[in-house]
Amino acid sequence: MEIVDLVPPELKNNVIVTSVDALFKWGRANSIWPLSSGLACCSIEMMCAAASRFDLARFGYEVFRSCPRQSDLLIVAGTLTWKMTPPLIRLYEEMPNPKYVIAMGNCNIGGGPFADSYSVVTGLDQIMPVDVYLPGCPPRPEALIDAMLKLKKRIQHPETAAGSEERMNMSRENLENMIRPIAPGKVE
Amino acid sequence: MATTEKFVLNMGPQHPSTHGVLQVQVELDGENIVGAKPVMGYLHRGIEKLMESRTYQQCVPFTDRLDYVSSMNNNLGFCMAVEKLAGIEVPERAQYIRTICCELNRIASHHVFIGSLTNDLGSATGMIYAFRDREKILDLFNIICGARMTCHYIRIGGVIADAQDEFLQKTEEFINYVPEMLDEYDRLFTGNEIFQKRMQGTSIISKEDALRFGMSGPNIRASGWDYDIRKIDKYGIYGKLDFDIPVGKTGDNWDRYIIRLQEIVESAKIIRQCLDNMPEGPFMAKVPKMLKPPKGDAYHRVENTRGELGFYIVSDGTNKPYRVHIRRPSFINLQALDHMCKGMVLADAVTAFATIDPLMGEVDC
Amino acid sequence: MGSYLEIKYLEELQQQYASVEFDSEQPEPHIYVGTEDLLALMKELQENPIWAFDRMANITSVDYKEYIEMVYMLYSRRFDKWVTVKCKLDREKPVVESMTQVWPGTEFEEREIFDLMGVEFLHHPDLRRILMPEDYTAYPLRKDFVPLQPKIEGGVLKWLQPKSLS
Amino acid sequence: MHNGILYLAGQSLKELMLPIIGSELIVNLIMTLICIGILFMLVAVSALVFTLGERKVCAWIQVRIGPNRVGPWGLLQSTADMLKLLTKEDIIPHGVDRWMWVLSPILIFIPAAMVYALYPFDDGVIFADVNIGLFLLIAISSQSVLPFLMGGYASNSKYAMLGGMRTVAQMLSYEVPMVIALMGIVMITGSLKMSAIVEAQSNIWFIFLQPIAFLIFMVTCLVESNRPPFNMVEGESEIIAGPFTEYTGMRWALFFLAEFANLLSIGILTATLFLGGWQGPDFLPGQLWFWIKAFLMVLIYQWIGWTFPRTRMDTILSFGWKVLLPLALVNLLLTGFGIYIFKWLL
Repeated sequence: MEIVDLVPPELKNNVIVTSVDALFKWGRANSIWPLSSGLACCSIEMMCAAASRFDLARFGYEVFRSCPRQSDLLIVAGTLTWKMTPPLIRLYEEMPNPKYVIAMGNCNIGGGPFADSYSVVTGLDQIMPVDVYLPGCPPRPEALIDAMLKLKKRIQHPETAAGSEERMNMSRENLENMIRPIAPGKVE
Repeated sequence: MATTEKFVLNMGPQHPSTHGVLQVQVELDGENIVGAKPVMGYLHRGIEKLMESRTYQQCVPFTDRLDYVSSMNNNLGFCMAVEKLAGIEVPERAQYIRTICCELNRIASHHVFIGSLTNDLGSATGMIYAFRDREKILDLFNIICGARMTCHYIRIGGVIADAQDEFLQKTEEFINYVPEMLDEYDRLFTGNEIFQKRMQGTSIISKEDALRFGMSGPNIRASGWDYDIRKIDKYGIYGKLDFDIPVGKTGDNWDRYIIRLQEIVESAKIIRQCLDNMPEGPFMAKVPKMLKPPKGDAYHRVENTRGELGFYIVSDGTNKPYRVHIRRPSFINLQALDHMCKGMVLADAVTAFATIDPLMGEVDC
Repeated sequence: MGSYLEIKYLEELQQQYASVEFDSEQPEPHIYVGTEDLLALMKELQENPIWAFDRMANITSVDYKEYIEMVYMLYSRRFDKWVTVKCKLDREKPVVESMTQVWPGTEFEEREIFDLMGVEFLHHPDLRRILMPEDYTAYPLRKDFVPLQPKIEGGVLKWLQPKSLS
Repeated sequence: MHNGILYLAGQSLKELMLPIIGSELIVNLIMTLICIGILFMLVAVSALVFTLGERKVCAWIQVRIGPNRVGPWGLLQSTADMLKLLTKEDIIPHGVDRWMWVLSPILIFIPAAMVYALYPFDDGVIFADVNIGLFLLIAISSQSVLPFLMGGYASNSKYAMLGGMRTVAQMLSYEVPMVIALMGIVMITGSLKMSAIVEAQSNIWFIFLQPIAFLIFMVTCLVESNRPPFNMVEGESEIIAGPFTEYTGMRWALFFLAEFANLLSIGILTATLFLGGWQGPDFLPGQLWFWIKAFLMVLIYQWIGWTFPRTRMDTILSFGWKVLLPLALVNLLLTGFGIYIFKWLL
């Protein structure tokens, strides 16, 4: 959601509104805090990206929060199995908006080498909207940095990735059906 | 007498200290642990089933993804099992290169162990230092096969490419760097009072218990058994090499950590001997493109970083294995987790997860 | 690998247990045993000092379409010897004694075999599915396995029966 | 009379306003408001600076570079973070104790900012130079225990509950040795007034007179402000984010701000109580000396934090009660004897 969407239509092109919007986008794009959640092989490369050689910190993205409530980015690093899917959806749900997802590794893009397995999800975008696809098995840390910079570009200039909106909406609808509804006022 | 209520704390599958997607249901009484039940399967990809529909050569990349931080050792285990089944003789140079790569990978894997252990103990700096040194080994793999983690370098019958002079030279440089590296670790955490205090005397596995749980690898050696497949089976060229097996005394977290540090030294020793005695010759045996081993079954075990890794392959005479079973060391080691956590406090449970060193790719297979 | 076992010991075993057959031609001797003698044989192999098989190196099961075969690989650290024990099970209703009574460290492996191959173990302390979700009904490692269809509804994973291959 | 630069600036501002406004009461009121504004600015700016500073220091210790892309040398990094946190969705989970949950982050920020009123930044520059200064300071800062427990309890999460309980346990037990260690200073100074404590160090700093108390104070400071190696509150590898586990966006940012306000706070406190505050050789103004000392102490605290592993809960408590408390008492006894002997010698 952008600030521009919140204001009445006649103010949409107002210079103050657009400037504030641009400022907030700048803030979001430069401070993406990933959730330190790793599923498999790719998570080791994710850790390498944060370590001293590749140093994700240079871009301000090194604050790996261990709690989904305080993170902005879910890097799904590694093979996603059906058994892991409900917890992962729950993690995604716990993250506050605006939130982003990077599908790291071939397994998350289309199943990778395990595509014909009985327990592997063939493609993360069946479950949740994916912002950036990062191929590789596993992708190198440089590639992860590149993916995060692509994400930055996407946050600052959403119009550059307009083509994928339809696909994102499809996954959002899927997600709506999958999440656990919480009845108001009822405590589990 | 006042009684308190017990409560179950669910750690994982997403938890910063559970090394991937291990879920542990910890039953707590205050901060004291009454029981810890591991729940796994969140990374079960069905590799054993998938291998049944691939040719033997195509199976090797799957083994990379079993224990993904020591992929060379996994490649070796599978390839040696197939070689045993099909009766393939591996050239000597290939065996030397294999040994160098496996031992390098053992060091790299212990780096991940040290990194995740120190990170779980709350010192992120330790992790960064361990990963910095691990990069040096990954660079070597990058030179020799072009991949950093999932190498797929050891193939059935040998290795896929010869070791270049650059690789051998840089390996030697790395081996010379090892004492300096360990010295730095000593100053940063091994010598740290807090670090020692948290590790010593916690999560003890006695000698009998280690055998009872069927543990292997550094975990059983920390409990006092000198059980190392490299020495017992003398597979490959390990019979010709001179190295020691570090053995612990008490079997606590501290021993499990120190043993891994000592293993780094031993691995460096092995690599140096291999570099000195490297023979010339072919690096790949003549293996038919369509490999059809005779009917029968074979079991071969190697000393993986985490313990005894075994491959049981049944062949029905076609080019695809009829059944592959993998004896995964961390899967079996994980049985001791409940025993290790009982009676400890919550902070020690985290240390126990780290020192038992499970890797979920291998546990769940 | 370990050296050969002495044939006379194996012959003694054969006299003791009716269902034991052995094959010493293999690189590691194979012992074939019926389900009724399995537990007693294993106890004998572990406890008798002439064997001293103190490690259960590997447990697995193979689906041979007509029957399911349990494969136990024992290793003796003292004598550096190997033996493979095989036991045929009925494919429709595979039931076998749990080895946790002899080697407690086989608990997870037997749960895995129960999970993936569908072999039931008697006297197992905690026989549940370990790798697949609890409500999974098929056994993936069987040769006639057809994968179930996963479906997530309301945050709960459900497995639907596969569509018939028409 | 006082001669700090800030003090003189304040006085001249006062003299400038007095003829314009006329009433001294109103001028004093305006001056007070300005001071409050400056203090809040200080807390907010210090939090911004220290988030970046912490990441840079951490990066240097870990042989990395640290943030350097956002703005020159990464200076705008924390601004971007704050902007982002401002615009995050505000989630109130089901089952929380709403009032407590909402109040907790606000309440935690108040004591963290309030103690700044008691710090002598320069000669005569102190917002409230009350004669029970040190006592008030400890009283205020110990109030920060409650919001942790509130947040932990109200979140209705097991991790948050554990974190809250841990915080309370460790902070309560370390107040005792801290107070007793500071008692030595009070005995030497003969006053609880903060400015008097600084004045008393014009000849010799208390770090030389009270070395044991200094060490005890450093340890207790780390515990009280939940810095590593005593960051049980946020022991990521065990209890995720402790009492803040369920907080998002700006609410969590308040915890974050309070944490960094506390970091600067312990730096200032150590500099004031043991390193002579704003006092120093004349070639630099007192204000500068003050900040140099405070930042040096902050750097040392960060250094300790980034090289040590985390301690265990039971070890912390037993260390506090069994080692630090007797040590502080012994220090108190020695100080008493020392003062007696000193007087007798004179």
